[in-house]
Amino acid sequence: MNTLALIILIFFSGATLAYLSSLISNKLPGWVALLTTMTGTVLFYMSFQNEQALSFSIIGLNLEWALDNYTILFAHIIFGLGILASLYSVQYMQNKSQQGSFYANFLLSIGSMFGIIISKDFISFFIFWEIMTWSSFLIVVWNGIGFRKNGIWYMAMSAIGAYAMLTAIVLINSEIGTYSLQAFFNAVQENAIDNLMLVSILLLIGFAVKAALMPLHIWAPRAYSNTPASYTSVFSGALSKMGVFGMGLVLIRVFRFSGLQDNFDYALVSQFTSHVLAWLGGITAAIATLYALVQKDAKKLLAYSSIAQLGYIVIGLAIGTKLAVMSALFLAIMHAVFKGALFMAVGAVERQVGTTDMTKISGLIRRMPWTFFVTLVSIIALAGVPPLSGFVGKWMLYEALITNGNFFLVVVVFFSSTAAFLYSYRILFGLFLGQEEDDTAHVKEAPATMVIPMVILALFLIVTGTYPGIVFEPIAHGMEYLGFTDVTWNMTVLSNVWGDSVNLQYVSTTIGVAFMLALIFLTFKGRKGTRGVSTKDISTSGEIPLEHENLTFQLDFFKPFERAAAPLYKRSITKIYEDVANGLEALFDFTRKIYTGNGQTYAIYVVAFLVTLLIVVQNML
Amino acid sequence: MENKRNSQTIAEYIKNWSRKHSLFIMAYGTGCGAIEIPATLTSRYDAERLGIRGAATPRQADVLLITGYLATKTLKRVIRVYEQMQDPKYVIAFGSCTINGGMYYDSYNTINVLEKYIPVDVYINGCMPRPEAVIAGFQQLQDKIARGEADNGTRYKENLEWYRANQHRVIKNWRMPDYNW
Amino acid sequence: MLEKEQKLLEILKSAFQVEGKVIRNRRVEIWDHKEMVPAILLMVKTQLGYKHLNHITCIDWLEEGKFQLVYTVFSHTDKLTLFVKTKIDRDPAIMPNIDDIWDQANTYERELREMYGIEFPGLVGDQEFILEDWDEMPPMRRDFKTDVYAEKTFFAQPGREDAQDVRETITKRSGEEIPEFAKKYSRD
Amino acid sequence: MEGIGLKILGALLTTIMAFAVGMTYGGITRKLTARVQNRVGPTIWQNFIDLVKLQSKKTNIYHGVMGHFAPMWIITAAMTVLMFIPVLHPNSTWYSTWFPNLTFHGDLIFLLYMMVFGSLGMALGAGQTGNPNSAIGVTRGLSQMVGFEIPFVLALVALMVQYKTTSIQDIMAIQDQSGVWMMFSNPFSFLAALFASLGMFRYSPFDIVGAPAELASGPVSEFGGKYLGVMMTGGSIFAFIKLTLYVDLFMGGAYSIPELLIKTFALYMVPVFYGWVSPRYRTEQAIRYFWGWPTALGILGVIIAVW
Amino acid sequence: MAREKETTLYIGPQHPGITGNMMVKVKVQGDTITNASVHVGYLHRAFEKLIERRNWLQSFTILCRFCVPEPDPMELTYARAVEEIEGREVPERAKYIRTMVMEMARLQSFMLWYGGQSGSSGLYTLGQWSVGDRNYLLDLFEDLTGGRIYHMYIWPGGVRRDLPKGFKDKALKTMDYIEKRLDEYDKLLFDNVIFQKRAQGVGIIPSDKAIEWGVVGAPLRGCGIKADVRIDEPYEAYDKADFIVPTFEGGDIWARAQVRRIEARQSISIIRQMLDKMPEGEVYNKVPNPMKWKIPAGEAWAKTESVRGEVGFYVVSDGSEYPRRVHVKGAAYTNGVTVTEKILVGQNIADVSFILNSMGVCPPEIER
Repeated sequence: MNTLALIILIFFSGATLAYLSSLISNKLPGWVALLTTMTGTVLFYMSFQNEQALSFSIIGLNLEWALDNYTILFAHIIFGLGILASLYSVQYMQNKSQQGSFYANFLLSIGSMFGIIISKDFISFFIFWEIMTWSSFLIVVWNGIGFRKNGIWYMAMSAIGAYAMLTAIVLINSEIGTYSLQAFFNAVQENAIDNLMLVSILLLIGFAVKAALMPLHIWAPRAYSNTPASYTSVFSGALSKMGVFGMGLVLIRVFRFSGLQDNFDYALVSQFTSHVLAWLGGITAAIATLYALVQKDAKKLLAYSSIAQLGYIVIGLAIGTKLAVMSALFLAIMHAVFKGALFMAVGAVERQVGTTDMTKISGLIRRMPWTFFVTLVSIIALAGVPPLSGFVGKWMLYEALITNGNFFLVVVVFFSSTAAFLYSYRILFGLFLGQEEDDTAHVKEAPATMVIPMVILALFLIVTGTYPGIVFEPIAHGMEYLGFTDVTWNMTVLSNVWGDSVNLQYVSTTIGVAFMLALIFLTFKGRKGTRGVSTKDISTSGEIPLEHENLTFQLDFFKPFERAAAPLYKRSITKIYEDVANGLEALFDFTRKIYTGNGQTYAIYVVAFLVTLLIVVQNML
Repeated sequence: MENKRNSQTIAEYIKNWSRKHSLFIMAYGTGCGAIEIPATLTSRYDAERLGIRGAATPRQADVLLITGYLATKTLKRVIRVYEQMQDPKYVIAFGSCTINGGMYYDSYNTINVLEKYIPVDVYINGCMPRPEAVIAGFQQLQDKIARGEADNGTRYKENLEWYRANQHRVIKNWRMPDYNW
Repeated sequence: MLEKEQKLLEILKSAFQVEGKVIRNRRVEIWDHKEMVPAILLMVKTQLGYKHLNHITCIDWLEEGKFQLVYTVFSHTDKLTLFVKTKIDRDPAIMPNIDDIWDQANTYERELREMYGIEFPGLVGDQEFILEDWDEMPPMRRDFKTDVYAEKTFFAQPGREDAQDVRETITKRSGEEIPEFAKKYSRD
Repeated sequence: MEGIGLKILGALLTTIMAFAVGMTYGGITRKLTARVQNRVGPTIWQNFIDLVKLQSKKTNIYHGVMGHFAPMWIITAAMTVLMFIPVLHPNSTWYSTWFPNLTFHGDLIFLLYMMVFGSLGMALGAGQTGNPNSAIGVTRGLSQMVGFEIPFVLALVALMVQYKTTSIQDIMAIQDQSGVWMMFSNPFSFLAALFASLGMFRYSPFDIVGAPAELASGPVSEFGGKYLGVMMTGGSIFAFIKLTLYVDLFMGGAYSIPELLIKTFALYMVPVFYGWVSPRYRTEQAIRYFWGWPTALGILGVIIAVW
Repeated sequence: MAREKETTLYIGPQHPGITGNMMVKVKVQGDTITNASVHVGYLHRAFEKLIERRNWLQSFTILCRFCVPEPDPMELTYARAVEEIEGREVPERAKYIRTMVMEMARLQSFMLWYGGQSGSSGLYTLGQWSVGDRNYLLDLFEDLTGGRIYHMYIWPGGVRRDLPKGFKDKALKTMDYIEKRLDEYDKLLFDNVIFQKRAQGVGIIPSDKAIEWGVVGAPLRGCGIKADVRIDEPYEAYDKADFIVPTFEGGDIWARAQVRRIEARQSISIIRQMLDKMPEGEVYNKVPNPMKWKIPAGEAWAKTESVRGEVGFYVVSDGSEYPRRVHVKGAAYTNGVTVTEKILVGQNIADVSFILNSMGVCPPEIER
C-alpha cells in the first residue's frame, strides 16, 4: 500500500481507536495517540526521500496525493511538533476528562494537516482543510467553556475562509475544467485563467484566516487560549502554518512565477496585492504586539504573539524576494518550534499551578527551573536576540525588506519587534520572576515526559542559532519547488544581496568565551563572602512588609507605554470588531435555530453540505 | 600620617585605599542632622571631591550616617537597613544625641547611646555638627579605613547576640526577617 | 472695636446658651459640655464660615482629674479664631468624634487617642499613629514619668547623671590635647 | 597560530581601551558636572576608584541564578558587540594591526540586536530580585527603548538606503570616498539619531529607569559589590560602543585614537549638556518625545535618502 | 488576609525621594497610585512632653528643633504666645529685627525648596546651586545669632542681641547676590518646558475643598485663596512692610511653585525694607532670672507664617516656672498627612516625591 495513504489511514483509524479506547479507560487514548503519531512519523521519515505519489478517483473525482520538497518542509513541522506534543500530552491531560474526543480530534487534525500538504488536487485539499478546521474547532469547544465566546468566532471566521476558498475552487474548475493543482499552475503559466486575480484573492482570504492575518485574526486569541496546551502548541505551531503553506503557493507560485510579469495589468495588480498583504502583515504584527503586551493571561499573550509572528511570515512571503521567502519559511519553522515550546511551558505552569494568570503567579523560577529554561530560550528566540535562531529569521527579514526598498515597512516591523521585548519580559517576569510567595511553595517541576519535549525544542533553537544551515537545506529545496532557482545558503553565515554578512559561528564563539570569562570571574571571585538570599530579603526602604502586601509588580505592567501609545489602542479599532461581532452574533443566533447546537452533528452536516454543493456545481457545469 | 602600610599586604593596601576614596553614603536622613548633608554635598563644602557620594539603597552603600537622635521606631528601620548593607560597612554617628542622648536624654522615645545597638566607627559631636565637622568626621573615618581598622560589620556579627539583646530591650515587637549569616 | 467678635459671641450664645468671652482682638472663646461640641463645630463650620480646623489641643489637668480639650477653628472670611473649649473626665476619657465634620480631625483624634488615651467612639484608622509597639500608659498623660521610663529602657552614657563636663572625658579618650583657647571654657 | 595570538591580543587591547575610555568619560562627566554646579568635584579617576572599591567588597549577595547571571550578560553583550564594531577606520594602519577583531563578520542589524542582549539580562536579573522598584524600572526602560528605537532605526534605514550597504566598514569607506560625512549629507537622519542617543545614554531628562527620587535607583537597587562593579564596567564599555558606533556611522569613523577620542567626546557631551539643564520626563512623556520631532526628522531623513 | 493585587511601594523612610524621615506607603496599579497612606512617628522625640519638664527659657533649646529647615518661626511663635500671657512689651527695634529674621528664615527655606523641588524632578544642577547659595544666608545667621541652623535668637521680650557691626551692608550685599541668583534659578526651572509639563496639572488640590481640608500656606494660595497670617493678623513689623501675597489658580504643583517663586522675591524685599526702616533703640526687654521666672496662669494661641504655612502654638501656663502645655500645630500636619494622602491618589509614581516637595512636607513638625 502506498505510504501516504497508509499514514493518512493510520491517523484516521488512530483517531477512531482513541475515541473507542476512551470507553475502556480514560488513560488509554493518550497512549494510543502517542503510538499513532509515532508510527505515522516513523513511516514518514522512513519513506520521505522516495518519490511518493498516489492518484485515485472516487465518484468521478480524480484525487492526487504526492510528496514534494515544499510539502516535506511542512511535514517536518507537523510530525516534529506532533510527536513532541503527543508525548507531552500524555501527562498533561492526565487528570482531564473526555480524553477520547480530545485525542480523536488531535489525531484527526494532525492527519488532515498532512493530508492538506500532500493534496495535489483541490477536492482533497478542501476536504482535508475542512476536517482540520472542524477537528480543531471541536478541540476549541472541547471543554465546553465559552462555546459562544470562543468557538463561534473560530467557526465564523473559518466559514468565511471556507466559503471564499470554495468559491475560488469552483471558479477555477469552471475555467480549466479540472481540480488538479498542477493543471491550475500550468494554466496560470499560460495565462488561461480570466479571473486569476479574483481567484487568488479568494484563496488568499481562505488562507489568511488560518494565518490569522488582520482583520481576520479575531478568532485566534480566543481559540488559542481556550485549547489545552498540548494542542495549542500544534494549533499555533503547525496548524496556522497551513495558512502559510497556502499563501506561499499563491503568493510565490502564482504571483511571482506565473510568467505573466510582462502583462502590465497583471503585474500591477499582483504587486499591489502583495504590497497590501505585506502591509497587512506589518500592521498585524504591530497591533497584535501592542495587544499582546497588555494581556494578563500568559496563554492569551502568547496567542497575540503568535498573530504578530505570523504577520512577519506573511510579510516575508508577500515581499517575495529570495531572502524574504527564505526568512519567512525559516520563521515559520522557528515559530513552530519556539511557540510550541512556549505553549508547552505555559501548559506546564498551568498544570502545576492551576492558572496562567500572570497577576496571580510569581517567582516560579526556583520551583520550575527546566520550564523556566525552556521559556527563557524560546523567548530569546522569539525576541530575535542573538545567538538563538530567532535572530537568524529576523535578520533575513530586515535585510530582505531593506534591500527590497520597503523602508517604512521595516520601521513598522522594527517597532513591533522592539515592542515584542516588552511582552517577552512580561511573560518571563509574570510567571517566573518576582517575589517567591508562600502560596506557590508546594509547586514542583512538571513530569519528565512534559519537560523532555520542551527541552528538545529549546535545544533545537540553540543549535540552529549557530547552524541555521540545518534548516536552510529543506527550505532551499522547498523554495525550488516554489519556483526559485539558485537558492544559496550557508551553514553558519548569513548574507544579503548587498554582500553584507553575519558569521554566526563567530558570534556564538565570542558570546560563549565572554560569558565563560565573566562566569569564572564572578563566581570564583570573593566566593566566600557571596551568598544567595531569598526574595524576601530586599530593601523596602527599611520597612518590613506586612503579610498581605504584594511586592511583585503585576497589574498594568506597561501602563506608561499604553498611555504613550494611547492612539494606537483607541477604542475605534476594537469597536469595529465589536460591531462586526454583534452583527455576527445576531446572524448566528438565527442559524442556531436551524442547527441543533450540537457541535458534532453540526460539523458533519456542514461538511456534507459543502461536498454536495461541490458535486452539484461540478455536474451543472 | 601613619598608614601602617608595612603590616598590610599590597592587595590589602590597594583595597583599603580604594575604600577610603570611595564612600557611598546611605540616603537615610534619620534625624535633624540630615539638614546639613545637602550642605555638605553641595558647592561650598563639596564632599564629592573626597569621593563621597550618595547611594540610593543599602546594597550599594558603604557608610550609614545616623544623623542625630534615633526614635525607637526609626531604630528598627536603621537596624534593618544596616543589616542589609554589605561588608565592609561603616557607621558615622552624628550629633550629641547619638553619644549620650543629647537634649533628649529623658525622652521616652529616643535611644540615648547608639553604640549599644549598632557598632559606630566615628562620632561627630555638636548639635548640629557643621559641615566642616562632618567632613572632618569623614576624614577620620578615611584614616581609619586606610589603617585597616574599620571592621564594623565583623564587630557586629561577632557580638550579634549582645547587640540583639540590647535591640530587643527597645524594640518590643520584633518582626524582622532572619538572615542566613 | 471688637464688633465682629462680639457679634460672633452673641450668635453662639443665643444658639447654644454657651458661656464665652472675647479674649482680645480676633480671639473668641466659648465653653460648653462635650456633647454639644460637635453640634457647635458643625454649626460654625456650615453657617458661620469657620471652615478651617486648626487643631485640637488637649491639656491634662491632673489635679482636677480632667482633660481640657480646645478646638481651634478659623474663618478665612472674618479672620477670626474661635476656641471651643470643654472639659472631660480624665478616666474614662471619652469624647464625641468629629471626623465626619473635618477629615483631618481623624489624625488629630488618633494622636489624642494614642497620646492621652482619649477614646473617640466611631474613630477609624490604625491604632498606632506616631508610636510603635507602645505598651505603657499613654505617654502624654502627666502621670507618665518620661525620665523614669527612659532610664529604665535606654542606656545612659557615663557622665550624664551629674552633668559633668564630658569634653574632658572625650578628649582623654581620643588622646587629643585640649587647645589653649578652649581651656578657659572648661569648668575647672 | 600566530594570527590567532595577535587577534586575542587585539581583542584584549580593544576591551581595555573601551573600558578605560568609557570609565574616564564617566569621570570627566562627573568632574564637569561638578564644575557646572559650582563645585570642585572628584578626580576624573573617581570611577576607577569606585570600581575597585566595589570589587573589594567583602560580602556580596544575589537573589538567585538570574541575579547572579545578569552582570555576566551585560558584560558578555558589551564584549561581543565590541568585537564586531570597527573601532577605527578600516583604512588606517592601526586598525589592521590591532583592531580588526571580528568586524567583518557582523553588520549593523546584528549589532542593533546584540546590544539588546545585555539589557535583557539586566531585566531578568532585576526581575528576580523581587524588588518592585526593579521591575518598574525595567518596564520603564523597555518602554523607553521602544520610544527611542524608532527615530534611531529610521536614521539607520536612511543610512543603509543611502549607502546601499548594511556593513559598517562599507559605510565608513563610502563616507571616506565621497568626502562627506553622513551627518552633513543627511543632517535630518543624524539629528534623529542624535535625539535617540539622548535616550540611549539615559542622562536627564531620560534617566527615568533609575530615577533615584522615584524608584531608588530602579533595576540595580538590589545589586551591590562585585555585581554592581561588573555592571558598571559593562555600562562604560557600552558607552564607548554607542559613541564609536555613532562616530563610525555619522562622522566617517576615525583614523587614529586621538581622532576617535575627540569625536566621541564631542558626541558624548551632547546628552551630558542636555542633562545638566533638564528635569526628568515622566515615562509616557519621554516616549511621546521620541515619537514626535525625532521621528519626523527620521522620516524626512529616509525620504531624502531615497530621493 | 488575602494578598493584595496592587503592588505596595514604600517611599521612605530610607528613600532618596522622601522629604525627611517619614514613609508614604503607596499601592500602585501599573504606575498609578490607588491608595496612599502617610506614616509618621519616625522622628517623635516627645517634645511636648519634654517641654513640661523644662522651664520657660530652657524650652527654647527644644522648640527650635521642631522643624529643622526653618526653626525661627517656632521660636517667634512661642515667644509671642509667652508675651501674650505675660503681657510683656517688645521694643520697636526688636520687632523689626524679628521680622527680618523671619524673612531670612523664609528665604533660606525657599532656597532649600528650590533644591528639593528640582532635585526630585531630576534637575540636580539647580539643587546644587540653590543649596550652595543658601550657605550665604546661613552665614548671615551665623553673624547675627552665632548658629548656622539652630539660632535660639528670638526670646520673649525681644531678641537676644542687637545686629553686629557691618551686618546691614553684608546683608544687603547678600540680598543683591541672592536676587541675581533667583533670576538664574527661574530661567533653569520655570522657563523649562519639561518642568512645566511635569508640574502643570499634577497634584491638584481642589480649590473649593482646600480650606475644609485644612490646607495652609503656599498650597492654599496656589488654590487662589488669599490667606497669609502676615496679612490676616499682622504681627511684629509686618504691618509696616510693603509686600504682596501672591495667589495663583489651579492648585497644582505649578501654582504652588509660582507662589513660592514670587514669595522668595518678596522676602528679599521685606528684608531690605526692614533693614532700611529699622529704628534705633533697645532690642531686649529683659526677663527675670530664668530659673525663677514665673508666668501668670493663662492660655494663648499665637501663629506665624512659615514657608510651609501657618505655625500655631497653643501655650498654657499654670503660673509656675514650667509651661503646663505647649501644643504645636505645624503647617505640615495637615498638608503633609491628610491632604497629601488625598491628592496622591490617581497620580503617577514618578510624581510622589515631586508632590511631597511641593507640599512642603516637614515630618519633624508633624510628630514633634
